[in-house]
Amino acid sequence: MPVITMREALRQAMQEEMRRDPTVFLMGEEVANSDGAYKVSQGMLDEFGPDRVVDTPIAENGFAGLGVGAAMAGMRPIIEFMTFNFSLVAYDQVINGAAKVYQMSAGQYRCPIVFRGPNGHAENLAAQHSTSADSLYAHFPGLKVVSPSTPYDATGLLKTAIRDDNPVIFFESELMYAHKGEVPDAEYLIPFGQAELKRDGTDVTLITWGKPVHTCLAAAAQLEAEGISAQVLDLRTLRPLDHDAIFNAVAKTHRAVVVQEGHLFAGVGAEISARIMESAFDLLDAPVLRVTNRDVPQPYATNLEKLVVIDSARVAAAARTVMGRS
Amino acid sequence: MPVITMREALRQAMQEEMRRDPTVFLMGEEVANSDGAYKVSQGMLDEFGPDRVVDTPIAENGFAGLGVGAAMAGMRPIIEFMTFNFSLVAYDQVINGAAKVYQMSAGQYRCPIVFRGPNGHAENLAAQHSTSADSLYAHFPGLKVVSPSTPYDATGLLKTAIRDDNPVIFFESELMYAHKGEVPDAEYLIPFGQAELKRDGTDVTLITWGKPVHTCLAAAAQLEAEGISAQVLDLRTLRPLDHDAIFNAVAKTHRAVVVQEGHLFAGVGAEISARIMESAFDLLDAPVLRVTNRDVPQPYATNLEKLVVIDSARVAAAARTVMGRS
Amino acid sequence: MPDFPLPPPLPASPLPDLDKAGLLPLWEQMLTIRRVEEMAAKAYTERKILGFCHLYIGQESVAVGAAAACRPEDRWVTGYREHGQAMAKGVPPRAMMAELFGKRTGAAHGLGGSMHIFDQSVHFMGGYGIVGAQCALGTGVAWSLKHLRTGAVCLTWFGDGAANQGAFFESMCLAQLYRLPVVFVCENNLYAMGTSVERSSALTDMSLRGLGVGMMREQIDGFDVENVRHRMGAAIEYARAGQGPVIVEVVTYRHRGHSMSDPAKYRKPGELEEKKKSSDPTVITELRLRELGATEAELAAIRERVEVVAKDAYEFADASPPPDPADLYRYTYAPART
Amino acid sequence: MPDFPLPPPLPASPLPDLDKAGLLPLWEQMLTIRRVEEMAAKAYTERKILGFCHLYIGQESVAVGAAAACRPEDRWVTGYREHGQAMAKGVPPRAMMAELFGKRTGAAHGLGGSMHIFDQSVHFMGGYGIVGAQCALGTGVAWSLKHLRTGAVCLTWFGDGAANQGAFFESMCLAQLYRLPVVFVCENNLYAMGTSVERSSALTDMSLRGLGVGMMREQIDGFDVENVRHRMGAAIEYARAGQGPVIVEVVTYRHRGHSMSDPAKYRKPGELEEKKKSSDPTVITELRLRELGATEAELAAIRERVEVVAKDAYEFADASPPPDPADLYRYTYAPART
Ligand SMILES: Cc1ncc(C[n+]2csc(CCOP(=O)(O)OP(=O)(O)O)c2C)c(N)n1
Ligand SMILES: Cc1ncc(C[n+]2csc(CCOP(=O)(O)OP(=O)(O)O)c2C)c(N)n1
Ligand SMILES: [Mg+2]
Ligand SMILES: [Mg+2]
Repeated sequence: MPVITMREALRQAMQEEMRRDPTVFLMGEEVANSDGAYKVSQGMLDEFGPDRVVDTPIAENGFAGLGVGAAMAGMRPIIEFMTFNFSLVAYDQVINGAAKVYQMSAGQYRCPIVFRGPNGHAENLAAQHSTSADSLYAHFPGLKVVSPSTPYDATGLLKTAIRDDNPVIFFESELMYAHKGEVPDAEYLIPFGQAELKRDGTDVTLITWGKPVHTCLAAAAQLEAEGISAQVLDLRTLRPLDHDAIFNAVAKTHRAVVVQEGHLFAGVGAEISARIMESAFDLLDAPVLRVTNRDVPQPYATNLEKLVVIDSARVAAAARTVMGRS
Repeated sequence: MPVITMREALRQAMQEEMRRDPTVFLMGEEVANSDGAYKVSQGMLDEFGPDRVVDTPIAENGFAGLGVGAAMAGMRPIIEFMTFNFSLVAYDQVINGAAKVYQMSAGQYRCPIVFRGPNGHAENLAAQHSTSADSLYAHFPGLKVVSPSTPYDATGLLKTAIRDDNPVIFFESELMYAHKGEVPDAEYLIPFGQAELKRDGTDVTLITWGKPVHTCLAAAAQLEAEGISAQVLDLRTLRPLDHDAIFNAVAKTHRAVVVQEGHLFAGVGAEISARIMESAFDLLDAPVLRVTNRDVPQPYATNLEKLVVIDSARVAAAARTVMGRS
Repeated sequence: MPDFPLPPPLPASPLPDLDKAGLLPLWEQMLTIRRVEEMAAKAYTERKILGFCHLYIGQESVAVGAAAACRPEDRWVTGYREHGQAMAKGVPPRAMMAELFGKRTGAAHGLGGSMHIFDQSVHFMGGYGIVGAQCALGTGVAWSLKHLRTGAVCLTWFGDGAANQGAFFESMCLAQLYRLPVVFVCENNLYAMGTSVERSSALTDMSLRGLGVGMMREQIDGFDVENVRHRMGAAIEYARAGQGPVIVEVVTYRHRGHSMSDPAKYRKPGELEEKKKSSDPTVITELRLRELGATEAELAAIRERVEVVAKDAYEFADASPPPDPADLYRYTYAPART
Repeated sequence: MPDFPLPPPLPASPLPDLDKAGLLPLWEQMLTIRRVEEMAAKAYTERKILGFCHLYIGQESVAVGAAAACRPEDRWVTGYREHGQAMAKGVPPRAMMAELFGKRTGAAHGLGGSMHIFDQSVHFMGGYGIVGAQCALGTGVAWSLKHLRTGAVCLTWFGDGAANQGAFFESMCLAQLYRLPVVFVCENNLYAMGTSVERSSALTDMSLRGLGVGMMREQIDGFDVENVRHRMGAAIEYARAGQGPVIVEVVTYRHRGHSMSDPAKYRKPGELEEKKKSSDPTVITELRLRELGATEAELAAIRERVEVVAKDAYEFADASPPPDPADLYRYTYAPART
């Protein structure tokens, strides 16, 4: 199987879908002439032309809403937010527009649109460029929310997202664009709502999604050396959530840690933890713990930043705690 | 003690603070000439004049940011969102501006601002006018988040909010503006971070804030008739959160239900539930349950709307479940 | 003379003038909208309609004149004061009224209510409640109309108050840059809730907002349905020809409160009475029809028909069943097409 | 002739022309900004500065000219390309550079970094990273300046790309309505990242955006620091006099990439070289100084001083300690004042 980067995997998904369906188009800042701020759309302008790979002015609220309207009127936009930090100026169009129009119109207008781009912390970008927007979108019915951790998942999930007739929030990560992995040439799709065990284990489940999957895999390796067998459950989609996979994992290990980028308070990690409590309380041998960023705006300086963001040491420590080993 | 309505209680707080401090001003749509869309600021234009009670054009992102800048430059704005639904177009200014500027400037610029207005569902307002924004704001460090349930609390907490040197999100409710309660003439403040037991009980704790406090009190009355003694803990502020009060309540009843308006997924209710798990797992005799709106956009028709929103019957049912009585 | 480019004036109307036979249906539509909304007002006081309910009474000429300049395939996107626009575009009074009543037979099965009327069959694309936000949706609809080569145009409606929203401005930037077939129709009814346009904006002709992006613009009198039809016709055909968007500000006036519970203390004394006398679009057109030779009998027959339609809409809505509880979950996510 | 009001032209500059002694310090400031940023570029390649780092090289005349037209109590609010503005407003090169290095001695103790320079002592109110959002903050600062009767003005800086943001538009609406003492300074450096202004906007003079709200406006040449000082002086004094806001578009050019990792393939071939030759503000002012009689020795002395300052800033930053870990929690919430 070819080994490609995450950015290539995302591009492959968009290219395949744009070849297949002439109503799909990509729009965002710098996506055309400049190949995308993170080069995800490299070469796509040449292949699809300026009507289908479209540079925008810096007007996220406007072009997010433009995408919603275009979707209602028969096309299938992929709207790239240069980063999801900037989606905050477009928040209303996504929440009050995309997420609700199918319901408000009693099913007369579908809204097949993908909002994608890097989410969460990168490096030394300080307070305004480090937002993890997971819970801001996953909170709302009407949206589907996807967060792949590997090139393979990225291709399969993005293709599914583009074909879905609902608005999909698709989280990528600046720090993962160069990650490599096997992606088949042959077409495949990954259905939404299916978590994947990225590593098997018997003692504790690390439940996570997106970039922290790698943090958890590193932590699991550390823990193995200490004799703790940790499995890593990658949720892959937050809406729909694969509740069965979570339940089964907890039923197996009876101990779990939820690992989440971004802020703690009412984050997606809280939802996972609360659901485990609600459905698997009697199966738990220890309380579910959460590992998230520290509860502060992201600072610029490296020494402070490192204190804020999650790392494998903190994950491992939490795992030890739920194992009663700390 | 005088008995006044919630809207009068809020007005009293603003009036007292504006008399006390000439840098405080109120700005928002319809707050001046029209006395506020919900008449909260009735008469304030007459008392304080158009420089301090200021009507705005419909430009929430602009005037929210204007407030932040004004706060940094030495005044203390109270920004009224006609409803928090409309704060979604101003989301960036609150999250990336108000919440972060004190940190980004390393403490050089304080941002003493209150964003207030009705939050959550009213009646028959459909999908775009029924958002509960609690988790959207409580998620972020740098903000304080307040949600009173009685006129007494409203006055005391709003005065504290106006004097606080940090941005405060202050949630009111259209359906509570006419609620009446005792509010002393003599000045008082209620500190942030102090929950209040609005009803005592021994079997189960209903943990809530804002409008659902009344739903919980009604449920507790119902439950009493069935021989279940429910206490109602009103959090009053979500940031800071009175963790000790939650812990103590759970330590007493060993059973809890979190009752929250708005959407379930990664709502503030999830946070409370997860925290109880983390800190009081061994004290729990049953899993903490959540009662929230159904996971759909709010519909217009009354029969559907009633299915969506929380009510005392659902709260009581959840309480019975955690009591093992269902 | 300014040292920068100003857009040229909009061309003359491409539409022929209307004779009596052409004008009578427009008058009938205006009356229908008026009477259906008066019935709605009654239903509101009976608590059969709940929540917000923003009446269009006084502004009927704008929607009806615009509709007379549109083709059926043209799309409309608008705000919450949309009953009149919906009916002008072809939403049946029954479906409209039933939606206000929150009934299963409503245009949106009772899920949307007054602010969210939708009817795909006549390309009425909603009814939105976040002021100004619909401008971006309309721009996007125009994107698809252009790229799917439909030859259709999107009319994007909003109010004078909405013209202060960033979404409106960004929509203008995008529409002009991409030369989209969208006509921004700003209905300036002089108030945004209780705030007069002079109190909300330093310049009160909202079509001037278009100057900063180089957009074709015009401010027009909105009380005469024929004038609206002509000038909207010019704007629509400009956009349809692929020349780019246009912003038209239509000066109008609402006779009722902002929503149903509005004491309307913000109007100048006598203003409403004066406007009703001088600028009621149904009266203006009635006078014109008489000039064109319409007889008392012709007019009375129409009045009667309208009465029947309005009553029928009310009774239909009243007798319809509430929404199916199963609809609650049916429309959160669209299922895959099979 | 247009059938609507256009704002009159800005009055002539209230400032006297500068002689050699007056112009020399401006040249020195421009050189200082240039050299400090060149040092920053070096430090970036050494990975002593991380994250984004947007250099101002080529645009120095704009900030320096504007500062020369300001009073110390005037406030500035700006975007992330603010090193030059910060230093022009009075942020010491040491504090600036140390902030870029993420050091405890930095203007924001290392918490903000390149995009978030703050210095209350010289009323430099930041450095913001959400394009256009700062326009609203600047408008609010002006609100307080007006209502606290300070006599000060707020300069609110942004780029040609930012002029497409709703926050900018809404800020104009509010500032004009309330007649706030704010000058919106749009630095049009022809590009927003890799997108040229022709590709991002149908009209490329962003000061025209002001027309729709009736704001005083002007587009000016930004390469000559004296011209900037004069025209900004006119704008600032108009605002200071309480007449209302002004929007000034300053045409300029950045010599470096958008941030440090920008291959800059978007420029026309030869464009950068041509601009460096024809429009380098430090060269333009140097020529002017020679016309005014500046000697080689005078200029050389300044060059030397600048070199010392820039090196010193680098060394100071390099030698400074990293932030105090306790600062991590210290600045999330402001404590009550005691
Ligand atoms: C973003 C937003 N802010 C505020 C409101 C509350 N609101 C509803 S209608 C309205 C006035 C709108 O006035 P205008 O645009 O002139 O339209 P009109 O009602 O006159 O038709 C306001 C402030 C809203 N719905 N959305
Ligand atoms: C709201 C938002 N969208 C996108 C970005 C990413 N971004 C940073 S700078 C920039 C270009 C801004 O160009 P311009 O306003 O012309 O300023 P310049 O960089 O030329 O000084 C973009 C798109 C951002 N920071 N914020
Ligand atoms: Mg209006
Ligand atoms: Mg630029």
